[in-house]
Amino acid sequence: MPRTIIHECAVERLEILGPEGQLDTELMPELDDETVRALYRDMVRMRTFDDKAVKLQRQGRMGTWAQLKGQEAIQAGVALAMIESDWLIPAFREHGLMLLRGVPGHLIYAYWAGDERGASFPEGVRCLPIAVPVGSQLTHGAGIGLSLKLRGEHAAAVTFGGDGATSEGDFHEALNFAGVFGTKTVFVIQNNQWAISMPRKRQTSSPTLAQKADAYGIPGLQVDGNDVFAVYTAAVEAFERARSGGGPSLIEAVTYRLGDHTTADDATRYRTGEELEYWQRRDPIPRLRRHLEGRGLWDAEQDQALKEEAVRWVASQVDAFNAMPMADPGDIFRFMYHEVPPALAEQLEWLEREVRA
Amino acid sequence: MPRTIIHECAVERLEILGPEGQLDTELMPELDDETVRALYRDMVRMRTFDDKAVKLQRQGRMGTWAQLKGQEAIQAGVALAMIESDWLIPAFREHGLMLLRGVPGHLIYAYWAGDERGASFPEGVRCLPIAVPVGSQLTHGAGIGLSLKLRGEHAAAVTFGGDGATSEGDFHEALNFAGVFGTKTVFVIQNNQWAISMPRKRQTSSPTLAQKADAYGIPGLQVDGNDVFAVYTAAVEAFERARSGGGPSLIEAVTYRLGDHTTADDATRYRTGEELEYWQRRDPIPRLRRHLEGRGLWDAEQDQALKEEAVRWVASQVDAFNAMPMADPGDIFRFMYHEVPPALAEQLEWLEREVRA
Amino acid sequence: MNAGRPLHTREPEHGLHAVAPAASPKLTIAQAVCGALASEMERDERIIVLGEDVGINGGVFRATDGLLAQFGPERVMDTPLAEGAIIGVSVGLAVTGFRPVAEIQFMGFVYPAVNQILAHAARMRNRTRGRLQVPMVIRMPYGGGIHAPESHSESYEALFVHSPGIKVVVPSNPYDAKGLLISAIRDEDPVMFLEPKRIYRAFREPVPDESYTVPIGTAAVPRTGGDVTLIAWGAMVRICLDAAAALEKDGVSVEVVDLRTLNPLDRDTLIESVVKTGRAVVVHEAPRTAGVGAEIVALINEHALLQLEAPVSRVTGFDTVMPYARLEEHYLPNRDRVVAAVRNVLEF
Amino acid sequence: MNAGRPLHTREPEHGLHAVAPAASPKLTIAQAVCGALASEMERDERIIVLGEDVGINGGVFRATDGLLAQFGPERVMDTPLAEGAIIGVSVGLAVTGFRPVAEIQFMGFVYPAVNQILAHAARMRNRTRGRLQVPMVIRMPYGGGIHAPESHSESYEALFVHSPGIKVVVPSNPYDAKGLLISAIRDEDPVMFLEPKRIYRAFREPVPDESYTVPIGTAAVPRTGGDVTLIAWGAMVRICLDAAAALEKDGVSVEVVDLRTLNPLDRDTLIESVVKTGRAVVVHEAPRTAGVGAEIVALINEHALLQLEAPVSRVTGFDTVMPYARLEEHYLPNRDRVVAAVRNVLEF
Ligand SMILES: Cc1ncc(C[n+]2csc(CCOP(=O)(O)OP(=O)(O)O)c2C)c(N)n1
Ligand SMILES: Cc1ncc(C[n+]2csc(CCOP(=O)(O)OP(=O)(O)O)c2C)c(N)n1
Ligand SMILES: [Mg+2]
Ligand SMILES: [Mg+2]
Repeated sequence: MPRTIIHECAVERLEILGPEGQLDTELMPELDDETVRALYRDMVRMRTFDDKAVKLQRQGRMGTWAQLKGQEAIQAGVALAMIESDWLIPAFREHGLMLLRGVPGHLIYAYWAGDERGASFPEGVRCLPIAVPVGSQLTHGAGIGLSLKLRGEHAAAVTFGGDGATSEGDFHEALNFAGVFGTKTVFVIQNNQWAISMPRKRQTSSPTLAQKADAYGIPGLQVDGNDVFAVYTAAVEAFERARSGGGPSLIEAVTYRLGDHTTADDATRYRTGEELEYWQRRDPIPRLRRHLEGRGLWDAEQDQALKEEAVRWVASQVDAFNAMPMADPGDIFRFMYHEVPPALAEQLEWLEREVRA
Repeated sequence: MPRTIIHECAVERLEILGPEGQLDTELMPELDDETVRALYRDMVRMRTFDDKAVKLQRQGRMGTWAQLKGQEAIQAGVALAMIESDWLIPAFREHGLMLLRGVPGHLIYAYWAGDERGASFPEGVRCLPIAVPVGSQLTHGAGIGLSLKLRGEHAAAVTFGGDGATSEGDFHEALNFAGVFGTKTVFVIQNNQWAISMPRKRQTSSPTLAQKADAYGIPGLQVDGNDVFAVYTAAVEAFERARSGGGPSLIEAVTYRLGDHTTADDATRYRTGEELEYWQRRDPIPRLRRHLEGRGLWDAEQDQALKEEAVRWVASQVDAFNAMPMADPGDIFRFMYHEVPPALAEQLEWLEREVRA
Repeated sequence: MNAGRPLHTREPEHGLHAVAPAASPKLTIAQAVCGALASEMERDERIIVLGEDVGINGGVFRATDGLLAQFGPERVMDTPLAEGAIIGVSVGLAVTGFRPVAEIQFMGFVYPAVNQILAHAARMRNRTRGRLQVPMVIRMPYGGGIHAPESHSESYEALFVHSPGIKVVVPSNPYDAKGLLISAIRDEDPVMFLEPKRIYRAFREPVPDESYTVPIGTAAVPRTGGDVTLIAWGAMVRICLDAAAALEKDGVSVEVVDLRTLNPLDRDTLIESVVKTGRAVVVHEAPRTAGVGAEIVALINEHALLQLEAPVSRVTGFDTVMPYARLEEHYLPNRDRVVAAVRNVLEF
Repeated sequence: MNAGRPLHTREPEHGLHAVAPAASPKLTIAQAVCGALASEMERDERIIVLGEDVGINGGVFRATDGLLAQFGPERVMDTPLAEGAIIGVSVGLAVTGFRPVAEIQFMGFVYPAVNQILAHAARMRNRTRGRLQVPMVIRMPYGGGIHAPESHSESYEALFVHSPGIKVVVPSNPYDAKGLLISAIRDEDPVMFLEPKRIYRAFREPVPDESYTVPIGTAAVPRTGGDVTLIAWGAMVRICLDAAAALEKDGVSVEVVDLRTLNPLDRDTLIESVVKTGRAVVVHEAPRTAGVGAEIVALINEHALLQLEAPVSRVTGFDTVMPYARLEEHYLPNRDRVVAAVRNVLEF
């Protein structure tokens, strides 16, 4: 009857491909060569797409851009673990994953250029628009996971948040709800060490973010987020658990935001060059390339060709973005409700009269 | 580099005085006989005060009452661990603790009878009014704990919530904030098994509530909340940690709401008589009396005298409550701002004219 | 302006009595709400009821009584105590084809859900340019008058009326409660459905067993008259009808407009009545400043200024916190205040 | 009605220029805010600045730049990303004697804090019948016009103006920004201080180095005129002044009332002006329905109906979600719309 231990938890970290190219062959998932090359290609495309967006912004073609640079391995690894029926509920830095899930690149550009049509995805793309209010999307992930469970669909909902998002009440409510209802949800935290100027260690006192899962009685795992094999392995585990009715889980993917918070930010105000260099050496893209090269699956020529192809592909997205006609100002009104109510129709008329004049 | 354990946690449960009167003498805190008798007296007074409130409600003298019955050991134990400079930030079922911290009983009755003056506590009573929006008080506890830290006061803030309150985002934000700033806060969850009709096990999937502390990197402990010695011991530990700058902690006190949720509720709609009986056998008051009797510190005659004294004391609170003159309707306006702004003064005038007429 | 007087507007024989078959069972608003939920759930299995204590307990006002037994735990879900999650999860359900009917236990506890309601539920259709929609109902008891504890008597409708993308519906009687709730459930947009708790069980009216709808966006005129228009919603409609009856004795002919929907507002019915009477009093429980009453005054100013014989008068809650039980009667608009306001308007 | 024209009302020589000594440094609104914080923090060590990115980063608009270096991490606190906690913790600090100045990074992110602001900060004094008070300031950038991303351009002032217990202050120029913020900090009640981000750095004006206050609850009249009154706050004041200048060329004499405080409203200044001109146009960015503009119309209806020559006109945002950058210009009131509204009012 004294002090007795009534609960214990242990949080694991998963690493497969180390920063210097070391590989844990036992944990290495079974992936054929083409798939590994495809992962690399996906990551290079993301980087190229991201870099181009920053340039567009500097040219005044885009309002603001939230750079994903450095976080490609998480997005490529999760995408590979997903099946068609899965849902994606992004935060606002998952452009890479959105692309892989079928969101056209020019729409992503359009959204960030300040055009609502950028969040009108093609039919069949199971992806919510990005969520700007930090953390607010996580309960949608719980809700869609519940929806899939109620329908008995073999599918899961994956929802993303940053290290900063873990501080919002929504994070808590979402994971708790998911735990109680055993929803088919995978929560992925892209812990990129910073929430604008707030370092991870001042965001919360817990040594890991993964351990927060235990508060909801669900599994939590930390992975090296710059190790695409570790991310993929963790994601497969979590997705299969969810799809098969085993309930939700939390993945903390440890990574680093190599760019500024957004194009409106200047990260040199709050973080050191040394820290940045430390993480640049851990960049997921060269890491995977070294691995491919080591296995004889890749060479400089292929790399050059891939990069050129990526540039061409991004250029096609930019073209499509540039080719979008200006939105009709009347669109401000047309999608507020299923049918435009009379008073709103009157306001639309005012605007149309003004636009005509 | 494989799957490595990077974090472990273990949650303890503390019990000292068992339901059948068994005592863990090693863990038993050093308390002189008079103090143990005082604990018992406090608990009996609380019960009497609570029972009377239910009667007043049935007589139409009070709007609604949230019964504390069954949760007396937590409130007496925490009160004993507190010093004058500590702050109490209650939820809405801590009437007993509020009494012990100097809130006059007749004011508590007045509040629940629908009179705002009931939350205007005497000068020097370091207690916030109760918080009706579930969980919302917890960030105030973090804030006052921060305040005490910034001033270097040798004091702590204790804030309460129910098992239901742990589901609100506020719980999360408060504990996280407290963890990051190392505030002088003690969080006590009175886990009374129910949030109105929602059983504890459907409120969250974690096997304990205490383990939620680990999500914030702060200590969490479960105690038998019907064991006043365990509560006291845990509280002393947490308060001393907080006052000495060691940071916040979470105590889950496992208890049972022996009454209805409030006088507006009918618990037989959602819970069984067996469950109630199980917990009635664990009632903290007879448990402590058996202990006192076992130690020869108490007998039937003393018990009778105490109960009579408690009834008299409660009657005095009722008298004081009854003696309160009706509040001036103008009070609706007078405390909205430091100074009544002109438009509000005009509205006050309208009301005064009407009341006079 | 939009179409003329709506078809459905009931012209009741006496006061509030609905055009329900006389043989219909007489129900309270709470029962009518419950009946609407049951009949719609039977009809459409995409409907899910969720919230705190809505299942085994049947809701703290019993407005979901029996639904769990009838439809089971996959369609009637007792949730953890987290309003933000209740709405956020409902958004997730709704965008994937369910039709959630979420309950917030009291309007005083809607604040934690405001982010999900206004930043998400109300915006999803617009954000996706129509690709996704959020057909959901958010039910909640609101308003004062039952001597409830602190935070249990608030009227926050203005917050939602001001925020684009969410409809706001407030029934004033059992017949409308059922018909409006069914409309709300069938609506493709999020609808906030406010249940005036003061009259939850205050009276009964015949309510047909079968399904029927009362359209959203159309006011009712439960009493016609020529001297002055009283404009109200929810529990205040009965106060206005009482006042009208009292005034009639003095020969004042009062028209009462029951708005029933606060967004979108039925401007036509409103303006038509004021144009006819030339005088108006708006009555609501919420605080005066920037309440929905102000919008009504602004609309009348814009569309009927020249017909006004006197300033439109507002009888409202004060610009104070809603008082607790003992003083709430001093705060809430009552018959005498409405009568006095009418007299002032007539004597202007 | 309350006292007459307030003493402090500045009658500027030209347009917006403040009565600051000519030698005063010329500052932007963002710099004036920062200066007010620094000078008050120096004066009163109970003041604590807290929020997301307010410390090392100096705020995303640099409105708290340098404060961390000057006052240290116990007075300038970078907080976790949790708006509810920022305000809830501030309530705890304030009731125990501190004077927190909390920042919400953008008004679009205030919703998660609404429960703490309205259910607690705004009510603590009333709930305790004056025993406890919450002297705190909640600063936040608001409004559109800088081509910001989604959710970064909202104007939610009506929610707070309608909710009793919290003052709402909106400066329109650097001089007022400093003086009003100092008043807000010294106020014994919670004050929401809205910073129009569109003009954060749009222009500079002389702002005295030393401390001074501009009283809360008093409007300014930056331009006097006889034909029509324009009523606005924040960034819309400059739009109105531009419109007034344009109209002057056509011989229309326009008075501009800069409300500066939305709760409590300076009804006297407002009504006095409308009584004089007989015509009024209210201008705001927020959606039209049940916006603060409706309250202004209602007040004019109540206090100056007989002096009105035309309905009061509202030039506002539409009843839609705030559009993103590319369409926001179609949404926001601009000079031409104000001019057109004035012409309509004049021709009524
Ligand atoms: C509710 C809310 N508060 C504040 C912001 C402003 N903001 C945008 S992103 C951000 C930091 C997010 O950090 P994190 O969650 O770690 O994601 P990251 O940016 O690192 O991907 C902040 C404070 C917001 N968008 N929403
Ligand atoms: C934000 C909010 N939501 C809902 C309610 C209604 N309500 C009052 S108490 C309660 C249950 C609280 O359960 P718990 O936290 O376990 O405390 P207990 O009543 O058991 O002491 C609910 C749902 C409320 N007061 N506040
Ligand atoms: Mg981050
Ligand atoms: Mg409980």
